[in-house]
Amino acid sequence: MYTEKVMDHFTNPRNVGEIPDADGVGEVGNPKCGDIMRIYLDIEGDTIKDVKFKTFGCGAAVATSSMVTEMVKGKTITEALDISNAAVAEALGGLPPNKLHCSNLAADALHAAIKDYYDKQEKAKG
Amino acid sequence: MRRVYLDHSATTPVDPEVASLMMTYYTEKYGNPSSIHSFGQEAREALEKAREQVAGFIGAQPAEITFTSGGTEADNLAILGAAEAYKDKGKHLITTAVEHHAILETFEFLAKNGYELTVLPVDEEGLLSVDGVQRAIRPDTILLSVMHANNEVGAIQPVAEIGRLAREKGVIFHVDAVQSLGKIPVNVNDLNVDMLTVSSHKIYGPKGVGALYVRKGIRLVPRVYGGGQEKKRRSGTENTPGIIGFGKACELAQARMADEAAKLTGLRDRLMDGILERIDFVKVNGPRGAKRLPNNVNVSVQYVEGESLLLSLDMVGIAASSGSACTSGSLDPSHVLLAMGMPHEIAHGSLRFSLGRQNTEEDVDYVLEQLPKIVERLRRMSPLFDQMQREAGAK
Amino acid sequence: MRRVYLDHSATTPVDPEVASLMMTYYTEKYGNPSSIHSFGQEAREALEKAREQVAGFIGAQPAEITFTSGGTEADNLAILGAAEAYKDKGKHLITTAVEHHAILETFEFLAKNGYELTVLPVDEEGLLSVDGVQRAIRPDTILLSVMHANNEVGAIQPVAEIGRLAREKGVIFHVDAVQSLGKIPVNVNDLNVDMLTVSSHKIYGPKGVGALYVRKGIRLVPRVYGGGQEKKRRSGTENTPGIIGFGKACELAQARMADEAAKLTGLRDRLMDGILERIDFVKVNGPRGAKRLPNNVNVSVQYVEGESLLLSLDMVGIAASSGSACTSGSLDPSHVLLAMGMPHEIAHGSLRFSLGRQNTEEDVDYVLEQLPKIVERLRRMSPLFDQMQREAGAK
Ligand SMILES: Cc1ncc(COP(=O)(O)O)c(C=O)c1O
Ligand SMILES: Cc1ncc(COP(=O)(O)O)c(C=O)c1O
Ligand code: FES
Ligand code: FES
Repeated sequence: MYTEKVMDHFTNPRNVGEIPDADGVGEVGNPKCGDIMRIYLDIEGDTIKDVKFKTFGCGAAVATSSMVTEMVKGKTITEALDISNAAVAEALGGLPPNKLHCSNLAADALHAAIKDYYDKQEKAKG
Repeated sequence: MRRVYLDHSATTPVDPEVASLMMTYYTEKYGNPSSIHSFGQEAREALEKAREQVAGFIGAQPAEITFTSGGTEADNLAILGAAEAYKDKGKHLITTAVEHHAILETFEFLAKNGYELTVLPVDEEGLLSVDGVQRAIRPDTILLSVMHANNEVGAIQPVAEIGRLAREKGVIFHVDAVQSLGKIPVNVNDLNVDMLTVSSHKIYGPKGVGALYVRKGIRLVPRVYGGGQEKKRRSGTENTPGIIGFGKACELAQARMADEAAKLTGLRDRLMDGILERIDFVKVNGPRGAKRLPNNVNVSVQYVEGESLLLSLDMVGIAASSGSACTSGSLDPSHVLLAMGMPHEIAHGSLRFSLGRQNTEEDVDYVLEQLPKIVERLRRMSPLFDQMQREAGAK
Repeated sequence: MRRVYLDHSATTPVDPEVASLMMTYYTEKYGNPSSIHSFGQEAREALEKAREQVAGFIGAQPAEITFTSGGTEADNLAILGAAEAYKDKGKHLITTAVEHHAILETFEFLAKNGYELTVLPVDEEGLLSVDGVQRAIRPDTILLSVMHANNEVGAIQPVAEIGRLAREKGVIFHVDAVQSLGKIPVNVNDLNVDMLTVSSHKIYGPKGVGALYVRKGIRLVPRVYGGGQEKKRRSGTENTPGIIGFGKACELAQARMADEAAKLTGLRDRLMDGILERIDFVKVNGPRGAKRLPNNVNVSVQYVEGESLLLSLDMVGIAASSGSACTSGSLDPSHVLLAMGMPHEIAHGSLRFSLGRQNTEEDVDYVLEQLPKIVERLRRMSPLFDQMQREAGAK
């Protein structure tokens, strides 16, 4: 059902956890099946220094979370914003058709965390 | 790696004795039972013996058994065949919210095609109320279908009482006994049923074979047309090796049922109690004790998701199933758990272990050793568990 | 006693290689292909491999294959499913007088339920005229079904030409290829078909398994409701061991077909010519040469009755079949022979030998040794033969 890559990320998820006082936190729920994903970002200048996630969801949801954190670590915010749902699925060697929506969770949570970072910046500026 | 199969409600291995009997009919006694030569006649005899074995197991007459390609087809034949045959008497149908899809989807099809359907609710244990059935029956009700035991939570319905009621009111009563057969007594007379569905691959027989019991006198419009096999009720060259395997599986199940049920009940309770003891925030789904199938364990593990549990269990060799939205193609959680009033989040973390003939105490203990570690790992990953603990801490 | 099976058009033995593969899936890899654990996944993979094998054998895409419980169910699904799906486009249906009952009875059912049916005649060899098909097609014709090769007389229809015509006219074209598969090339593209029925137990696979090819884009309303297996076209737990056996049988047939067809053609002609040589008043039914299936021999032995012939042959170990009224439950002689314009008396004495993979020249010679004696014995008993001889003598 799942590719080896998916199973690898599911079994040994990278970057599980949370970042206390993260610069940006994004949480999204999957309206299709009711799953939840939260992503924490540690940002320095323009660069994502650290990233962690927590996910309540299926194998694909866990694997896409793990994958997306691996993909953005060390990247600039602009690069991170370019990561699409399809790119995450592709990086995992593909997902079963009825699980494609799960990859939305990962990219959406990432983008939500970046938005949260910008919102906090705005607020700090006053 | 140890492999522990705990998904016997999904399907069972074929008993070796059954399989080797089937082999003979695949490769040596392969005649078409409609042929008049000896190849055909030896197949015909074995087929009719199988009919006796299946009939004998459920207290029916052989002539009342129609073989089909499985439980699903038998359910379809019962519902669609009777609805069509009796449509002049009325167009009201009754079933329950916790039936298998083979029943529910079939009724839904009729509801979209000129019939009126009442779907009865169940209580939080998944059980039906006989009173509720009584109130639902109308003068134009022609057909009532209630499953004997539920495939997900193992709830055993008060089928005999409901059957008495149906008979009083002149309503045809169909029972899906796919999950109960071989685990608890199934007798068409004791249960007061008019039609009853059974399936071979749930009782250590081959897949692709089932049967519909139809009480003498009940009319059915067939669903498959052709050579007129099975007394015109179900055309198509008979799957003789499969049917013979099913017959043998019934014979074996009949001989072993009492012992097996006792053993399975012990394993069931050991597993259920063990899980409750070792893992926090776990809820048992379905009734406990005698109203539950001897081989069914169903629990909701809060704050984790079912498919992730299944995958993690599979990685240590344990095969189970889940009513989680993510494991079902449809992305809705189990309609059975929802009908029992369970919130989506909790249905999401449901886990079913269904025990079988080969399972041992060691199998159960292996699950009890592995499951807590898996739940812990997944909970560490879960934003919901976090949140719950923080909220608990804040209090 | 020597046992010679010559009824391969009724059913075939399962190839030992197929049977032993199936065993593995009955007793070891028994998972339900819908389950996400490894038991389920290994079954799923094998099931999808079988789909590729079946598709590959008929030049289709795997996604265009729907597995069913046999040829009869596939025929029903094709006809009833398409008639329902396209009823808004028209209600005229066309088939032929020599189809299998799985087709004819299904169309008859529709003809009684609001559809209009044209049944095309055949010539004295059992062959259809393409012109006749052309004339029958109307603007409201939605579906045309023609068998590839006839199960009784082996007549091979001009299916490719008819398919071209159907496509031109926008009529859905279904072909029953149950008898042709494995004997002559069957390719859904070469034959220009939209739907095509195949059955496993006619090609050394297990009984109770078949498939319907449905060209991408063609709509079908399902006939069985439930868990939504087979892309919602055919619900019910998949008969994985059976399907896997069917896949393997296709693979074997594909590899062996050319050689086997040559061998069978030789045996066929040896048997047919031998009978004509050794017995008087015998008539070959169906075409000779390339328009006949390589494995079919069908003769009418005048002045004797088919069932008596079959019983006598069976007593010396030879299994054959007959289109006699007495062998059919219905007491009407074969509708195929009648459609070919054969008088009742002659249809009565018809005899079909259908050759198979295991048959040898010795088998054929054994029949040629036994049959004349049997015919002689029965004719000595026959008042018709008497009469004929008296009348001949009188002349
Ligand atoms: C209660 C119930 N009814 C019907 C079925 C369908 O039977 P089958 O799998 O033989 O199609 C099943 C099993 O899948 C079942 O559990
Ligand atoms: C031409 C033809 N169509 C359909 C069928 C029915 O197939 P099955 O026996 O698999 O139901 C048969 C054989 O019985 C046949 O010969
Ligand atoms: S997150 Fe539920 S299906 Fe993937
Ligand atoms: S003579 Fe008995 S059935 Fe024909």
